[in-house]
Amino acid sequence: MAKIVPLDEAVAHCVSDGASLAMEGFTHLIPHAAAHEVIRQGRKDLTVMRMTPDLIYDQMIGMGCVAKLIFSFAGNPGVGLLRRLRDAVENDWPRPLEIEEHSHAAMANAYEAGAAGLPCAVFRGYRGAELKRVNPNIKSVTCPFTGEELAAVPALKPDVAIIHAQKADKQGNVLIEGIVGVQKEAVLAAKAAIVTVEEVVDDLRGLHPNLCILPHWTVDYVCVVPGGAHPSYTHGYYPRDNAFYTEWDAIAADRDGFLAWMDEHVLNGGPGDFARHAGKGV
Amino acid sequence: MAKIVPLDEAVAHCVSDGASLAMEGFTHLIPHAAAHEVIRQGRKDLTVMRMTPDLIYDQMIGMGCVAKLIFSFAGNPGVGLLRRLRDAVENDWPRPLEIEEHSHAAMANAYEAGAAGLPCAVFRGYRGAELKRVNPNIKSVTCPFTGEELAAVPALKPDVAIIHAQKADKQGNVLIEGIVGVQKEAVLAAKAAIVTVEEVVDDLRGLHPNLCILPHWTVDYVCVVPGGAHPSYTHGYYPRDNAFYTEWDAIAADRDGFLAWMDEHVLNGGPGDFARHAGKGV
Amino acid sequence: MPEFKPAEMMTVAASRALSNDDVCFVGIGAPSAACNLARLTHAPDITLIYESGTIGTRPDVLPLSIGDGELCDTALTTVAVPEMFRYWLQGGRITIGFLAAAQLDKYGNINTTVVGDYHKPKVRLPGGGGAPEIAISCAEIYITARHQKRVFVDKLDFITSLGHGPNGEGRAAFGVDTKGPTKLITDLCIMEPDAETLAFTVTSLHPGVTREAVRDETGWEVAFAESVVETPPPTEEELKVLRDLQARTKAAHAG
Amino acid sequence: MPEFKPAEMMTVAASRALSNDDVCFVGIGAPSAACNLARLTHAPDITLIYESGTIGTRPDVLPLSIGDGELCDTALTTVAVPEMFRYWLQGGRITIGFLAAAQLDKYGNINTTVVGDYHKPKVRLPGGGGAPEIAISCAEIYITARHQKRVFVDKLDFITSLGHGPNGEGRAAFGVDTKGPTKLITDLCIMEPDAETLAFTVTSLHPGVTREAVRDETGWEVAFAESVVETPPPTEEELKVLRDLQARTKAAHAG
Repeated sequence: MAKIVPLDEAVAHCVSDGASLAMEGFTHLIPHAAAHEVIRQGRKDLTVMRMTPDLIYDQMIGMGCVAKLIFSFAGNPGVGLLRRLRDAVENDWPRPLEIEEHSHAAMANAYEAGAAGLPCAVFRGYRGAELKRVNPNIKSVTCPFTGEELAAVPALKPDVAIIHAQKADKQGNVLIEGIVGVQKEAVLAAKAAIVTVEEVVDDLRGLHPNLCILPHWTVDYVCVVPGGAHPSYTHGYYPRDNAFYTEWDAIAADRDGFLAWMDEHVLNGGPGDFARHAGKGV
Repeated sequence: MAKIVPLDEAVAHCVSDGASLAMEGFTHLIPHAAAHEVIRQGRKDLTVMRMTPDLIYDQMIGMGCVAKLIFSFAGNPGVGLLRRLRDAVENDWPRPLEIEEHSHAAMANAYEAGAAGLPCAVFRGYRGAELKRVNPNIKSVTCPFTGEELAAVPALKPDVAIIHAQKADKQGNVLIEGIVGVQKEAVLAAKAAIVTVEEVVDDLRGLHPNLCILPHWTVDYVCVVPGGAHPSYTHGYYPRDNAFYTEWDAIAADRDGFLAWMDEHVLNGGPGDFARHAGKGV
Repeated sequence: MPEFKPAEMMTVAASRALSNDDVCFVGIGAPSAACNLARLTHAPDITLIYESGTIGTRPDVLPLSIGDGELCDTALTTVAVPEMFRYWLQGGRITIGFLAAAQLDKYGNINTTVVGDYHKPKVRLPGGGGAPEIAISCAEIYITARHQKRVFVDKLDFITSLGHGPNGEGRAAFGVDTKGPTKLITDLCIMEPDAETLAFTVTSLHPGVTREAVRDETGWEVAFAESVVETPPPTEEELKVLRDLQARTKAAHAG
Repeated sequence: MPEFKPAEMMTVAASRALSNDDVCFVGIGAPSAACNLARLTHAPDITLIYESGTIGTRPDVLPLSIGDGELCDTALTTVAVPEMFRYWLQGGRITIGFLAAAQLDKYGNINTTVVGDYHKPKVRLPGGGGAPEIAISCAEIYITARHQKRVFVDKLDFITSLGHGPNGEGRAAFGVDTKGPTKLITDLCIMEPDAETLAFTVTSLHPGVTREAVRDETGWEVAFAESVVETPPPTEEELKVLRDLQARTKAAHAG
């Protein structure tokens, strides 16, 4: 059922103002090209969820696309804080940002529950932690056998999931390998899914029987965007551009510098630029 | 931490009378050689759990090793009923058998919960099904967000898990591939684990990054038993002996025939026979 | 019209109820034959899933068990069993679940657990396996069974999996919003639940089968739809593909 | 005694606290350096796990992020993130969890969420990430932090993850039966919780560090154990291996 289309078409079909959106990829395979497309199309009032908002949501938040953020770790890993996210939370710039904050375990379990069609996730968590006090979406259930109190959070069920993967076949079956993160869960939890891939190949059959594959009937659109994860990386294709992650700290440090960078690289860029970006890092 | 030892030694160390035991393998990789060893060592009063008791537990039940069975489907797949299990349930022969019966979904979720260190599993199940009435270990919890009532069953946490796998490396890291079933969950849910393998190789590193591997520190004993899954099969090594599954129906049809077969092939057999059994099927 | 056996008509009729876009949770036996017949004839892109974890499988011979190597060898991918039940079945991704029955009632409730009392059974049957959750999680359910009075009973000894409720009270009463059994395909006829009563009603009789023949082998009072059609007989192609499949299977399982 | 920096002493001291049999849940920064230094010196078979899903990883250079390709390339296996948190962390399989801290109190409770009020923060910090469940699920916790008054505070602005309780009431009060923080390793000293009060108490001073230096950089009244020892300085080998690792890392991350 997956259609292989250009990225702008897939985003235009799936992502509308006010939608809830999960763009996942745990450090690896972050769908940056797709996020740029969402920004270029001027989407507004989005609810975005991601364990690690990272540069990808720092950019979307800084460009004013986001009304609400659901997350568990908002840093530039190994580098520092996310300056556009901070500016939104601390100063309401460019608009107020509602946040719903969880732990990684809660978010991972909540995506898992979404994929499993459950209304909530149950796990052992948050004990002695203060997030419970400030997040009404952290509740509890009691084990009917032991009496143990367990944490419960609502399942994450985004309108749209967007991920990046190594490859798809011509039917639109998608292969993910390496650090697989929560992408399978995000796609299965979502009402619609877009997958950007490095390439389309004839056939995925005959590979190892247990690879992480999303069958074509779980994906709506497949878009070929070589390099589409840059500055994140694609296992087997190009490495993480750690230098860019470090540079981002300065780019995002002030509003004008950020806007100038976004204007040049995003508003006046396109998915076709990513092959070059990623190539730089090889 | 895994020690590579002969099968009889591993079973003698881990399995004592009255222990709870999960010997898993969903059609594929069923640890028949290990079950024969448990029978030969004369273990009694075991609580055994398995989604599909299958021939492996039909044999253990018929030989009087089992006090209690936790299961979800007690058939000889595609052939018929399990005649020794029926004789135990219907006629208490060779001893009364307590049963705790679930659905596949419940058992799979219960192993998953055991592996995840939770006291219970929560899922959408058993609606309109009568097992709830006869199994006090089926309860419910209410989703604190939607009010939906979900089924709950206790986590499965066996004293010992025994599985069969393709290979281990010299440290005792174990590779499972093909139909992977619930073996990873059974091992992680158990207090101790024995893995019989087709072979020990130098190193599992350098294979695909996302293969199903049990690190050596999650396994207590690795035992090399080529053919050890026969009449079940090992993906990449030998096929399922479907003819034997069909023959079993006649072998197990009456008590004397069954006992004679067990005497010849199990009590007077050993793990070394399995390579030959499996070879027959190739 | 080629000659055919009633069991062949049943399998062919079941296969015709499937389409290219279906995602089927396949049980062993007649369901497996029907699903693979559909795949080898009019629905080449149908997705077949077996509860052993194999997704998008295309076996050349029918499996004897739910987890024969053939299923994994020809699958698009194979997942762990807990994932199968959580993400794929409970996740609501299956369009058609196929169930067989040792006993079924007119509301499509099924017993595969015991004959007699649960605690002192006359016959201990295999139990539910995947059925209790297949019955509630798939978008709809097809049941296939040989039409026999001891199978098509007025009252079940035990409800292993939900149909339209023991008294036809409907599935909503049990908190279930999937359609449940929409077709019962036997070797004599096809039945579908009546819109009002939810009881199985004959909508199509297989060639040469009389209403009396159906009544004789049914343990409840059989209802017939206003217009009962005749099931088109198996085509030459359907029979050839089915018989080839069964011959390959028999040879492969002989060992 | 070779010359070394305080940060090097901290990393070396932390690495020495690890053994070959440990299974460590490793955070980025000082924990990652310490764990890999241990692996490259006295604990070659230590199991390192990063929350991105990499199990038994042996990176040649330190990762900048928790999910650099190097971690997966050198891992025994890499699992999905939900599995990592369910089977490996919550499953109780980790012996040592390593946490860093933006703020910590004398009971080892940690804040990495906000400075100021949660809803109107002065500084919005990254948040907990894996820490709330690392803190409760690992058999024990080591904390590493540069010893500074603004980090070692008397009262946290927010409790991101549990130590021995905000009032030192102990972890059982929160339904937690793991040991919690057993070592706090800084660039000045090593602290361990007092058996009675559960408050961090200096048990070892790094070479050349005075009690006053520790007091000056600690926001609570510092306790000293009855016998405070001097941390053995880094050996030539430890320093060489650590500096080589950091040099390789710097070169790799320059891009």
